[in-house]
Amino acid sequence: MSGVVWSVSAALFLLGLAGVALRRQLLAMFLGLELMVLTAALALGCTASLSGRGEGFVAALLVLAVAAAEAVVGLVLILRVRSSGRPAETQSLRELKG
Amino acid sequence: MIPWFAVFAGSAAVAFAALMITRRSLYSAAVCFLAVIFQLAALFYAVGARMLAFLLLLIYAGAVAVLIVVSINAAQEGSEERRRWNQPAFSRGLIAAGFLPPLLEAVVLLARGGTAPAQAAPIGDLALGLALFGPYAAAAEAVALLMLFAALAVVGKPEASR
Amino acid sequence: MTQGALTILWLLPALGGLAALAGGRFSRWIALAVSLAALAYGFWLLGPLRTGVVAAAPQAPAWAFGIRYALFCDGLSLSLCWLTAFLTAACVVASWKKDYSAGYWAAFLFLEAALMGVFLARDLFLFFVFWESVLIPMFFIIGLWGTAGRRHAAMKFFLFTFFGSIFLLIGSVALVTLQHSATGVWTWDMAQLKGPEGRAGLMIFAAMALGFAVKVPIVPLHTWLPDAHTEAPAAGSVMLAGVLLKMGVYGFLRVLWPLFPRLSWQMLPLLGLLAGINVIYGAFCAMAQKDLKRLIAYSSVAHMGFCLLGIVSRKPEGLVGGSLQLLNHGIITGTLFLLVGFLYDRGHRRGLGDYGDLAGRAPWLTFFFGFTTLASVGLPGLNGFVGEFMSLLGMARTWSIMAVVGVAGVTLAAAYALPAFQAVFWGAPGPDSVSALVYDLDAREKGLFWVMAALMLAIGLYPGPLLRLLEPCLLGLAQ
Amino acid sequence: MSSLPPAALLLFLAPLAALAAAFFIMRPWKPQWTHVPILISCGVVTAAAAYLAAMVYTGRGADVTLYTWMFAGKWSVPFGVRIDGIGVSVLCMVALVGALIQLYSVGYMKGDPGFSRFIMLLHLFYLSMIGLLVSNNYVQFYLFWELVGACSYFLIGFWSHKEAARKAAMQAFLTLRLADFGLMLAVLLIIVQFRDTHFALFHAVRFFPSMYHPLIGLLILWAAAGKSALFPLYFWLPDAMEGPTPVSALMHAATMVTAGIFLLVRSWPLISAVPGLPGLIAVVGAVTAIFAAVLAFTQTDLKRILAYSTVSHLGLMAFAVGLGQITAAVFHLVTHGFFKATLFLCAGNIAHASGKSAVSVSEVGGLWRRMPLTFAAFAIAAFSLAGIWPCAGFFSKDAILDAAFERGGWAWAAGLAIAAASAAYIFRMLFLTFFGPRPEQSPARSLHEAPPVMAVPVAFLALGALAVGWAREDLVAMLFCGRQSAVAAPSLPELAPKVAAAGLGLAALAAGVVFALTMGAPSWDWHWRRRRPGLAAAFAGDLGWRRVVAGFVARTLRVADVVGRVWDHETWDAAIEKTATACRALSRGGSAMASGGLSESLWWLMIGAAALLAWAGLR
Amino acid sequence: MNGISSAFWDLLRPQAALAVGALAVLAAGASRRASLQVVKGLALAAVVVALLLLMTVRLQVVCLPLLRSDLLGSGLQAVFLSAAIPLLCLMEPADEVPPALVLGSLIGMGLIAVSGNLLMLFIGLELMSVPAYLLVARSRSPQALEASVKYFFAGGTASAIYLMGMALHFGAAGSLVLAPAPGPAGAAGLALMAAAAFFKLGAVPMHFWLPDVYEASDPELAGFFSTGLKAAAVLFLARLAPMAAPAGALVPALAWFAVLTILFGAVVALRQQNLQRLLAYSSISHAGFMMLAVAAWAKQGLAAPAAGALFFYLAAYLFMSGGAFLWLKAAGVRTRAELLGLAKARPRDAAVLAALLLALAGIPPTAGFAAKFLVFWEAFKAGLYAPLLLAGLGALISLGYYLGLIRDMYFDEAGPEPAKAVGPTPARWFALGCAAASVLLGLTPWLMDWFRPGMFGLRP
Repeated sequence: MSGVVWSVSAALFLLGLAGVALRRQLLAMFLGLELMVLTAALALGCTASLSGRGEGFVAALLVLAVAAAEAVVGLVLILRVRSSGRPAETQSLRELKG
Repeated sequence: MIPWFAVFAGSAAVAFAALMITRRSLYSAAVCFLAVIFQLAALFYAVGARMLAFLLLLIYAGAVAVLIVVSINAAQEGSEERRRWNQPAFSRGLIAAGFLPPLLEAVVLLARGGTAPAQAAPIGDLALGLALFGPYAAAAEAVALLMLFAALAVVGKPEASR
Repeated sequence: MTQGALTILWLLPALGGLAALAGGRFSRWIALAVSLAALAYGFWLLGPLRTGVVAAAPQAPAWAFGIRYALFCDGLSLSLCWLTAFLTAACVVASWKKDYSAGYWAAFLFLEAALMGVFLARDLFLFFVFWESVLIPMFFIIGLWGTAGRRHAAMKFFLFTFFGSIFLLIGSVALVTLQHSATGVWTWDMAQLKGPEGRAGLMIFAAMALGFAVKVPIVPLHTWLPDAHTEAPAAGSVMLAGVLLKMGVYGFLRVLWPLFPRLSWQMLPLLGLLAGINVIYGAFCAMAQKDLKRLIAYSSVAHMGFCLLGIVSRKPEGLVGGSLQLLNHGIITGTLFLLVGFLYDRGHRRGLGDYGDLAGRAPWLTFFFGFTTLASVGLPGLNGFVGEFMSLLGMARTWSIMAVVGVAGVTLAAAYALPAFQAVFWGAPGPDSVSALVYDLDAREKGLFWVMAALMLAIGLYPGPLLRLLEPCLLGLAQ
Repeated sequence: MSSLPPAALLLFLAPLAALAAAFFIMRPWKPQWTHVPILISCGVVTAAAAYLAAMVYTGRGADVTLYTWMFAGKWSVPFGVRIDGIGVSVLCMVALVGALIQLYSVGYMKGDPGFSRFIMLLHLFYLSMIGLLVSNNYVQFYLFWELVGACSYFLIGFWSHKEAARKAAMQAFLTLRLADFGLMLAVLLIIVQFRDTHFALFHAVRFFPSMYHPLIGLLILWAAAGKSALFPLYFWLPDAMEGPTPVSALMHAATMVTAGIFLLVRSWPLISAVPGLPGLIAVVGAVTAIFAAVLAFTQTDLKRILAYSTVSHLGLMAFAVGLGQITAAVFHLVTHGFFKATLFLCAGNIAHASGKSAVSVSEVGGLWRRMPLTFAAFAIAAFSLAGIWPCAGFFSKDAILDAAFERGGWAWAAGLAIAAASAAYIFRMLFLTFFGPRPEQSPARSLHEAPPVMAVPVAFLALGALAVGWAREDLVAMLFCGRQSAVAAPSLPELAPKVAAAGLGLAALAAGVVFALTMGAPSWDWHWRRRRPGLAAAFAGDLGWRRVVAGFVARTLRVADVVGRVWDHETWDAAIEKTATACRALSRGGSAMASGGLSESLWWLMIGAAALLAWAGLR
Repeated sequence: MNGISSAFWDLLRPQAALAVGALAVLAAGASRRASLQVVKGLALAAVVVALLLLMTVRLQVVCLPLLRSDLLGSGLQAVFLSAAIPLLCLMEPADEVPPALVLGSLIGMGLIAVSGNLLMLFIGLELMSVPAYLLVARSRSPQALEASVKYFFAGGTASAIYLMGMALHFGAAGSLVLAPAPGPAGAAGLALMAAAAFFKLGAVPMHFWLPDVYEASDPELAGFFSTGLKAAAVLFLARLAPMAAPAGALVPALAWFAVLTILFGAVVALRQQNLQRLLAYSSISHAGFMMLAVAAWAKQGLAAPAAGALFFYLAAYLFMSGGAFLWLKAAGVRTRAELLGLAKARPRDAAVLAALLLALAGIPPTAGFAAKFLVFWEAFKAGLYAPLLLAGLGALISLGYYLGLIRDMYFDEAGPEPAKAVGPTPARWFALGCAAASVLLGLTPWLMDWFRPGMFGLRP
């Protein structure tokens, strides 16, 4: 069972990473980001329940809560980018460089 | 013996995740994201962490995913993406595919009388609650504060756009 | 001589510097007063030194990591402090007429304070702090009041010396740590430190020697010198050549020789060879220069080669001769740079071809420049010869081939110094020469040079008192 | 014996006092009177020298240390005075000749703007020469040796507006420095070898040759060759004639150039201990003498003839030392001082009268009528130089010829050749200058006899050139009393009549031949120059030796340029500067990496995490 | 409150004060009556109270599933609390939110300081970062939003990587306490967590967010980031260091990343024209030195003097870098071209910046030198010879731009557009204070004695 859990979480983590790194739209990257955090929560929760230690559950739960908070901030920022007239893509965020 | 239920849920999650990052349109990505959440909840359930499965669905599917869909909608007005959403053929199929696996799982669970196929002993939900407000109170408090400050993101207009 | 007495010696110019900063119009008077006071105090210290109270035990408690504020003073340190004080006073007097801002005078006093600190420090960490603090005032002196290429020269000077002092820092840290692992005591006191044997000792010796070599300068690491000397203001070049170069050789004498007695003696072939190269390379480079200040700068490289020859030989004559040559070179090159400075004030040019036939227009300037050039060339009877002869004698008794190279260096000295003198003061004025602008020295400048000339003649003919002062502290290092 | 005779102190104090008075009082107050204190000091010094000579003559020398000059550890160098036979005899000549020449120079330099500077420099040279003669150890000797070199630089280059004078001064000083390389190294090796540099040490003790010994001897020869213009390093002396004539007379005839020979005589115990060295000195001396005599014969400028004649006679003295006859060498040194100074001063009179600093042979002729006194003095000195009987030169040159005769073989032949050649060129000069003007010559109208202040010193010196020879026995006696030398220098050989006859005969023969050549109808002297200009040019260029020297100087400057400009500035310094530009290029590359893209920064984040994972996995 | 023991309260008193302060600030702001000055005053009071309470935290090691405190933790807590003081004084917030966010970020840093558990560390990290994203978004520069989005995404990814590391660690060790986890999974977990720590510090391959954020945010905020956030990031790394399975396993990686960071930061800063971006790269270079100090500390088995060196470096860095940013605010200078010939126009300002730059460069009489010296010494004691030499080279390269700025100010004539605007006077006083501290602190590096080296006992 833990083999399945770990392989799923590894796959999902890598997909999340790919999503963040490859996609151009900010929202798609954001989805990738959320996916990575969910995967971590998954790994924590499943390992906890398989190994019988309660600490993992608390961690998983709190991670979900933190992910939710992060989501709020992320979406607000992305919408601000959109409301300032620029398309919500990485190309529009190129001014700071050097 | 192979935990078929967990394997099915896991592979579905991976499939939808892959689909999510490859879809060009954001709406379909959001739908796939929802599907992934369901499968993760199923996986939690398979492993015996019923409370987590339930909380995941409650927090994520309920709040965050909706927020994401609304944001995608807000971020796309006037673009050609919105027009494509109206063509039923394409996205409706996706929605159907998205919700088929949870339906099947629900049927299996009901058939098995609500217990997870794997025989892992579920951790008491009471223990989780006690831990949250016992030794881990500081962490819970901190997360609450974090939620508060995250909410401040919405308050007030940034100087730049004024 | 209590710690307090020694602290005054470097604290006086430091506070003087602060006062000069705030002094505004009076800062040049403050600078003059403080530098003369420091000189007088330096001479007064001769009394306690002579009565045998060489180094009072440092009272400061052992603060963290064994670093303590400890000073000490013996013949060598005191004479170098005299040199610093004397040259600073000379610089103040020399740049009296120029309308420099308060910062200029303060920078010189801070420089003097830092240099005094270097020569008095007994604690290796304190030595390093003073060693690096010298860079800041010098950086500003070259950069703010230098000539055209001052910006580049100031940066090059600072970076070069900083490169050296990184190795010095790592070397001293290694030394102290290995000393701790050997004896279990954290101490940075030069008297108690002993260099480790074997490969580690060699590495530390090499690192610290590199740090000092940049300052001496030993040839491959010397390229900062011509630029810094050429671009610095006249008084800046005096301090740069007069005292800053001495810190390197002082480092060898005070830190490396006592800490690595056997290893430094084994390193004789390499160090002797480097010193010989310094002499010959410096002489040939000087011959090729077209700019008067660059020529004097390269001549300093050659002269420091002589000091090194003496000190590396580890014979009493060599050590005392090398140390005496430090003072002599300070006075001679200091005077030369002052003279070139006055020439530059009048003609605003430094090229050899830019002047010509000044003998008629400025007889006193010609007389003093000729006199100092002869001293620089090592004419017996003037102070240049005494130091060089004793250094070469020391080396002759250790490694005679290097003595032959040294004597060849003495001969080459004439080959670059006199053509320069002749091109500027005797030669026929070229088409674009500015000799017309040159007028003779005024009373202040003549007085300054009479003091210098008297010193050169006195040390040249009767070096007894200085030798008696230097000898006791150096005999311990002889092999 | 150890008490310091007050006269010795006077030798130093009088000139110092005079110089101080001149520099600080007379120069600002009344520059044209600066010669007064100087001449007084000359008188005092001459008197002191005479007193010391008398003292040494009666057998009382002195070797006293005034104070310790340099010291470190066990080694120390004193500053002292040594009055012994050799020193005093040369001292007398130098003091007297120097005084007379300084008196002469007062007249000669009367109108010159740098009059006071000249007088003081000349007196400083006078002081350093005297110091050299009475110093009692090698280091102090080296001090005065270098001081003399420095004074010669400033005196040769006195008329600094003249390009030739400047070049000659620089050449002279650098050649002397090259020679001093030898002496300084020799002194260092002596200290390393014997731990002490007193001359007394070398005279008293009989020592065995050691490892450094031959090297010390050779270096001393190299130094003497430089200072006394022996063969390899003689070329600076003829050019030094650019200086005013008193300078040429005092320094480049009578005193400074003899310092080299004096060094050889002083270090004779050292030299004699080295097996082959005296022979080498003899050969060098002979070669120089003959070579210079031939060149003297072909010169056209008066002073350059005398310069080459000085080189020739210095070669002769070295030849005498080489043969072991240091007494003969010293005797010849003294007599040469007198007659060569006379010749130079006569040339000076002629130049002064004609108003030009350099007088060539074609501008004189038949002067015996207009300048009788100068003619008389010149004739006496010429006879003395040629070694004709009544004059001093005969006795000293004859002594050397006797020594050569005893050695026999090549030495005897060389001696005769030198005698003949020197007679030849001096008589040529005598005839061309004073006898009937040749058609090619065009003497200046204004030539007249020199004023008394210049004529009197010339007369005295001519008298000296005549009489000094007769004081032969007294001089020999003086050489042997005072500080006895362990290495007994042989006394003067008896005047063998046969040798004297041979010498006189040759001289007379040479005079006749030269008279025929110069005064004869087809003025041979000018004739061969027109017909063979190439040969004339060769002789003018010292038979190619000047090209060799010029080549050496050029090569040194080229090496300096390569080291200074190419190595140091263009490669090494540029390399260090390039590190700075390399840093800036790296910096441009580094900041370009930050392309501002969000995805790129995430990629880098993943690469970093992967690297750390690899590291954890690897270990 | 039965579950929460008294020790629990001992450690969290400063954080509690900050939380109350934050709520008070929000309440005051919401009531529309209180002016912005009052709001800032309240926030400042909260920070001061937190600092005072910090003194009362008993410095012994208290071990709960979540919390643990030691001297280094409370020492650095003092550093980033005092780093916030100039920020709160000088910031001109549009409304009451930024002060609250600052307090929030401080709470996060406080949690990192006292956390003994990986989960607590993560929550502290997030609580520190989220307000930081928003603070950057609220800065006045036109690119503020862009910087904050970049910061958010990079920070989010780093947190996700940290979480994955934590999960791996939990899989291997079975508990989230800061203890080494056996096996390859533990090592992989630690590697990922270290990657997140490197990101927060701005170590080189993961540093690209830092220059953009520092350039876009207001000077005083960038100052707070460079001192406060960096101190917390170092603390975060210091918490991870003892978790290497065989003691000091992480050290070689840490040392070589440190060297890479020092050299890269120093070299790239040479050509920067925007002063805040230049100071950003210089802070990256200094982060390298701090990483070297942590490596030396870990290599010597968490020896106290090394911890002392790390603390002193951050304390000195607080004054140097914080002072430099505050100077930019005070002098109203943005680009390097404006600095040309400043010494003649404004000698006092130029002198203050010169002192700060000399301190940053590490020239002897200044605190910068004492800090670098202690790090050099610890690195040598830890046997990191090659990294030490390269760090020295980095210091030499960093001279290029520190002295370059001084050269521009003193040795050049005024450029085409000399600096005209002058910032608020309190900023000038803060900058002067920082300059004085960074010089005087150098003269008495022996301040360490006051910390009684033995005190830095950090047992895992």
